[in-house]
Amino acid sequence: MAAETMATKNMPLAKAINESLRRALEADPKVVVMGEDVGKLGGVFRVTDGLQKDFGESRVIDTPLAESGIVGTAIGLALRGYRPVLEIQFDGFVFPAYDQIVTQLAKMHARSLGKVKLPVVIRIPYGGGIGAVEHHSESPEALFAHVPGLKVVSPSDASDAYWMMQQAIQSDDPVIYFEPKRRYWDKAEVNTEAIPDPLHKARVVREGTDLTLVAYGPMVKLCQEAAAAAAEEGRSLEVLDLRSVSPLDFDSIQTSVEKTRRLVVVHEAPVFFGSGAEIAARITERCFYHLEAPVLRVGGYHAPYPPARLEESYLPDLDRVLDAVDRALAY
Amino acid sequence: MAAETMATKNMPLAKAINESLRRALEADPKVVVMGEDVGKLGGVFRVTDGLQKDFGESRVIDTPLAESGIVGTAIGLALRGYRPVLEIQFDGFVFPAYDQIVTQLAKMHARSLGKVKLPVVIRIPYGGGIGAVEHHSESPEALFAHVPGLKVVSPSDASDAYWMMQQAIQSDDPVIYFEPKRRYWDKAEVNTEAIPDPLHKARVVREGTDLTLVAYGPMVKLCQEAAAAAAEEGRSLEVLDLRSVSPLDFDSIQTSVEKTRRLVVVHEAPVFFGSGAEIAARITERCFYHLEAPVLRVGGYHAPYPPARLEESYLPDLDRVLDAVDRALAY
Amino acid sequence: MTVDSSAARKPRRSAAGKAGTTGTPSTTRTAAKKSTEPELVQLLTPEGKRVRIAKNARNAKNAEYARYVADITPEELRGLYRDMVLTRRFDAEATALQRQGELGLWASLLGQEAAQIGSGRATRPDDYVFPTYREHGVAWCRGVDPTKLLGMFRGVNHGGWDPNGNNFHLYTIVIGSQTLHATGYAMGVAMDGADSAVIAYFGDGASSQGDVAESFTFAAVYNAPVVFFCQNNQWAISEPTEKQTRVPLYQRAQGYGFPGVRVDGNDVLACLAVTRWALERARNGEGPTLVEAYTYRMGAHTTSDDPTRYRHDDERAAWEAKDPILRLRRYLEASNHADEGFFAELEAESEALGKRVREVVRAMPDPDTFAIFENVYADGHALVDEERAQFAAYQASFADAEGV
Amino acid sequence: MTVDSSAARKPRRSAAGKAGTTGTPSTTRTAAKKSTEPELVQLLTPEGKRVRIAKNARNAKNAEYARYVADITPEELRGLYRDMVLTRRFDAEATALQRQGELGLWASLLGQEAAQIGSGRATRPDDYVFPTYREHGVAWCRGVDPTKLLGMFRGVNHGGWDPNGNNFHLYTIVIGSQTLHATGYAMGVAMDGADSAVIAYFGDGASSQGDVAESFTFAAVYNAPVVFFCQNNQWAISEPTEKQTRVPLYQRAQGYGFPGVRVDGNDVLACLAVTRWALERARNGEGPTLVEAYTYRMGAHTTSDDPTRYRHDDERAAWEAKDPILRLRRYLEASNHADEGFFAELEAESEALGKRVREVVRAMPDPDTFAIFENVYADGHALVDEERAQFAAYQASFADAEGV
Ligand SMILES: Cc1ncc(C[n+]2csc(CCOP(=O)(O)OP(=O)(O)O)c2C)c(N)n1
Ligand SMILES: Cc1ncc(C[n+]2csc(CCOP(=O)(O)OP(=O)(O)O)c2C)c(N)n1
Ligand SMILES: [Mg+2]
Ligand SMILES: [Mg+2]
Repeated sequence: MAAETMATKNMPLAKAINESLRRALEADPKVVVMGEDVGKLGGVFRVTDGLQKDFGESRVIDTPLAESGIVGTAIGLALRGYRPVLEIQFDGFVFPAYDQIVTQLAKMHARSLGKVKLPVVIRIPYGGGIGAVEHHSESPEALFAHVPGLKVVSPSDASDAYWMMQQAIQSDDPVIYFEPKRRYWDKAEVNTEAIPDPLHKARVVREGTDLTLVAYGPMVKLCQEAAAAAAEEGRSLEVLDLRSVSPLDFDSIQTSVEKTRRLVVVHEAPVFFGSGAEIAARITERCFYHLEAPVLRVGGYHAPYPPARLEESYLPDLDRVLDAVDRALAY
Repeated sequence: MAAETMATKNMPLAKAINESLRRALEADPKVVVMGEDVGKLGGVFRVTDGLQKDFGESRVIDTPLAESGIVGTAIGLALRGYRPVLEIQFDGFVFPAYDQIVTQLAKMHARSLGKVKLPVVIRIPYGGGIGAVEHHSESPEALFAHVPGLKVVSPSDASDAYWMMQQAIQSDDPVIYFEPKRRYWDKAEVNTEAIPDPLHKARVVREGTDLTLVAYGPMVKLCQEAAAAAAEEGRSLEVLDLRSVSPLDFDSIQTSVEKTRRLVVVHEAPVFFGSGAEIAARITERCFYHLEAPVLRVGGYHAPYPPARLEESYLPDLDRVLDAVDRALAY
Repeated sequence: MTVDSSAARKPRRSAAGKAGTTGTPSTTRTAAKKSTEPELVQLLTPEGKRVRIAKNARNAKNAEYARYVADITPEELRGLYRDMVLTRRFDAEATALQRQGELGLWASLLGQEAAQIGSGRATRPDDYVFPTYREHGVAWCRGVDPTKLLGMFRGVNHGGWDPNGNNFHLYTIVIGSQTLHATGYAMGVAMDGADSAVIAYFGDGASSQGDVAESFTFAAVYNAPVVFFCQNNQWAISEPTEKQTRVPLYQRAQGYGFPGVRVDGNDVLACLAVTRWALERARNGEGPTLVEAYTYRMGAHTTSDDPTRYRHDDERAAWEAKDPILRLRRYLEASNHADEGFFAELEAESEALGKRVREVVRAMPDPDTFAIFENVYADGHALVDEERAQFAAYQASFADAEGV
Repeated sequence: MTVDSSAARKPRRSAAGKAGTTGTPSTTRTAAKKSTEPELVQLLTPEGKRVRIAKNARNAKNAEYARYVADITPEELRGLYRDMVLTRRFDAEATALQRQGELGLWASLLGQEAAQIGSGRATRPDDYVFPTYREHGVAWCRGVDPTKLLGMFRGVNHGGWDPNGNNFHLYTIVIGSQTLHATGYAMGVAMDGADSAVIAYFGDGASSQGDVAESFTFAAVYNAPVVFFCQNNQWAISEPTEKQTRVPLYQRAQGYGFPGVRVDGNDVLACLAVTRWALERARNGEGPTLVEAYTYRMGAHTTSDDPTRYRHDDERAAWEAKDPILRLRRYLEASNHADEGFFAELEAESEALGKRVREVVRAMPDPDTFAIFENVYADGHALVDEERAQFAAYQASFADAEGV
């Protein structure tokens, strides 16, 4: 473990976002935080804990219970020069706001021929694995990545969570920031004086030679575990943390696949029309002569996210990832 | 041309849907048609022309201007035993209803462990090519196909339009029925006594040996034209009309690709995270050793649908399809 | 500043925040009523006294509704009491089961028993109910086995009862959605020429959702036989009702063209009366009504919530004085409508219910994993079939491996 | 039947469809007002006479607003007249250009000139306007070059002016969305401590959208300085206003806690006065106001529409008698506020405007095809860059081919 410098702190992912929001609120009076229960309560996951106390009710705003209203008024605030950071309480509750996101937020910069900019960040805790009730465990990122005008990112650890939030807020584009809720409590070193990677660049989190595993958000840790397990069987897996779903860093994936010649994509969202499809299609096109096996995908089934007692069977796990690895290596 | 029997009529695609709705309204008192301007006006494309006159205001219902309300109340009507057929006026206006579609309509059958069924059809005129203003030319089918619980279909000609509407209404599942608005005026023979193909089965509309073109809705005609043009250059293209986007008939695509060994997918929607991605990913997996070239995709760019004067450049056209064919054949 | 107050808006000319200082009210202008002490329909005081129905100004409103419970019998009153006690007991048991790890979550109705039992008992079997996720008392009135409510909180299903079994729809988690389903269902009832009515429950927080507004519009335009029953329990998780509206919620209806009424949500008699009235309106073809039951969520939002972060204990204490069960007990006792035997018997029944709930929940099996693939579609879907088969093969591969 | 009438609901006990027959109204119950002849603010009669501001019952309301235009000068009146005439002329020119194939579509404001000019002229330069797609008259008041409005209807862009150039946002096609943008913008104005105001335009049809309701809620809760200006032109394409509401739309505001007022939308003076009042309220920190301008869409919904399918000519004829331009002209003439020279000069100006519009539109170039890839993102996006490059190569391949 690196020694903690003044700028380096060990903290959970949720706290890293909190610190990042705090820094943004301090640095720029135009940054405002909005959402349901983000104020006194500090959010149901406490990601905004203490912010209203320190920055006041006009900077950290408890909104009416209306997601379309949250995004719609944030667009207006952005037009006025503000930089709103919105919280959608859970993945399954972003849909009332979908119209404002898709028809307004995503398109207004283009509609205005570049005259207006909408630097709006939408934070969405997403994914399963926490034993929650319906609508609290979904992974809707593909539904945003397909929409031109939006950027979609998802950090996998506290350090990225901190820095990617800084970058998302600084971006002049709307950014959908998916937070891997089951990793909220995972700790990592955060260096608040580091020079971060570009927001949309993938990162090799483990080097390997036999096969590439790509993932983002909550599945990165799983892929690292899978790579560790495979290593015990003498297989060298490379793990790529995509970090960004739109744009996708195809160059980095290509570089890796040209080396390993095999690719498995892992995400929680249903496989059908999911991120894995786009990655498989494009990487197959880019690396047609390099691939020894088809790109395989591990993800959710084409079924509504199941009740909690079934989520272990629904979600990709170590066995399912390793099974896909085996199948890819068998080609 | 087949001689017109009593059951066979030549009619435009829009009229075929109108006739199909009429038949359904006649056959089943539980069928109701709902939407903005579907009554006296008969819809902005006249697809419901004359229906309110003949079936009354309680069967063909002009609704308030609120898409979430339309879908939400239709769910309630379906729970009461009705079979609502909804019209969304244009593709770009389905998003206010997206929450009701994704979180309620798609999931309620599963949520109730099969106890309730929601036979709701949502008609959406979609796609470009008619020189319209913003939000009137989009192709959002991928945003529905990714959602478990929904079925997504799109006819390409009048006969399919007629029969697929019959089948969609008879289905006990919610069906998103995408109507290729720029083909509304294209005529074809409709045999109202035929035995139709299954709703979710693709159809070979032109046989060929060198490469397979797959499309649905408005792009089928374009692919047929491309195949005809290619034939003049001595290339034999097979054209598959998918008809259904969820489920996708991978078996039929596979059968074709095992023969032709090359595949190009064409749709109007943006390529990124579009149908082509899913088709490319799965067909590459299924036909890994058969494919001589990567699956290529022709579709919209990752940009909001442009103003009308630019749509020709945005949309797949003969040249772009043939260019992709050339590239695939060059492998 | 706009968000909390307008005092910071310096350049403003007149006193900020004071509504109505520009110009004067008029007939065409609809001025906002100030929300002070809520003016509500009450038939039973917190002390358990029947409100006099003399037609003086203050009580005139009560008289109109009082006739809907004028002939209520002691037995019926004991029935309401029993409903509330058993509901509360069930609720407490569920909370305990969550603490013990038997449930993943629980949304307690503590404090809202009168609103739920009063309204629920006003419904007829052929009426249809669309609840939120907290209507355990209404479910009780509809005859839904309470243990069925626990499946979704245990995580074994998303709703474990047949909605058509008791005309009680599944709990809906996406706030406000069900008000549109209720409205559509009510449109269908009217199209069928039936004289059933529909009742949609929602919360004070939900009142802000566009779907709820759209349901008001559809219900009004189609004159649908639906009662919108808003339990204003003062809180939407951590947000007080002032974050949703600046006037009493029942007034919302007026702008949509149907009546709204505020009732003491801790007074089971008043809730019964007002809901009967609203349902009768629906049956009579008079269309929708909004009922705001003014009540209080005495517990946490759910077992995941920590209300001490956002509200003071004394608030709860004040509401405890208005406890809906205590209130009716006082009345029953004072009027000699119930004797000690009744209370003792109920206590025993209550214990038995608790025991049964515990036993059923602890025995509740996990669903078969293949349930993931069931009921996704009514008519099937090729991909689901394919994935089910793959899953089976994958599962089998472990069995094989273990079998070796 | 529910959808058209409730007469078919046989089992109902009492007379169907009659509101309020169950029970009697009371103080807590908010009864629906019946929509009969609209009661509206009017300062200029259809015959062009100033309404007497005597404080009798019928006219009391007018008096309150009259003071907002009490000191209006003949020059200002001529200015309003000129605005309306030029706007109508521009609109007619655009309709003609659509017929000639120069535009793909046009949404005419014919008949709504007074509502737009009256309200538009009430705004200050620092105010911000969020229009729908029909606010050509408001755009005119804001100083937006009218030819800029035509780009989106010609299909060369989705909005061709800089919203911040004149504080006039782009036209919004998704019905109702802009009311939330306006509300958010107004929240920002208040947060800045500025005394500007915001005005959001929307139609009678739009009033049904959940977004509009949510904007009312946000505006009320945050006391945002925004005026909701609803042009009730009686139609949402083919649907009459009764398909959206059963009470007058201005009453909607009351349930959200702010005032609503109905104004004669064909009376430019009344629109000016009422909007000034509402904007003043906003500036004074008194929060939102709903103004319903009761007017009529005299033309088709758009050039694609055929109103003969759903409405009678005599309806239009009746509204022609209330023509906003004629009305002011009569007043100007009767009061000698304008002479023939003025009208003649205006006619010439009108002609010149028409000519300029024609010329500009005909010369309006198609955008460069690469514009597809521009402004998708402010900070760029790798995929857009890649696709742009591929597109360029693809385009170049034709040039090469042709070059050979
Ligand atoms: C669309 C949506 N947004 C957010 C949530 C998260 N959420 C669950 S309950 C709740 C508060 C609801 O308050 P209220 O309507 O007053 O009902 P109560 O819980 O008080 O009974 C919120 C914000 C949700 N379930 N659905
Ligand atoms: C969300 C949405 N649904 C449907 C439409 C199609 N549409 C365009 S204008 C219109 C009617 C609008 O009526 P109203 O709000 O009264 O405005 P008006 O056109 O009368 O000015 C409809 C249904 C749309 N643009 N947006
Ligand atoms: Mg509440
Ligand atoms: Mg209108």
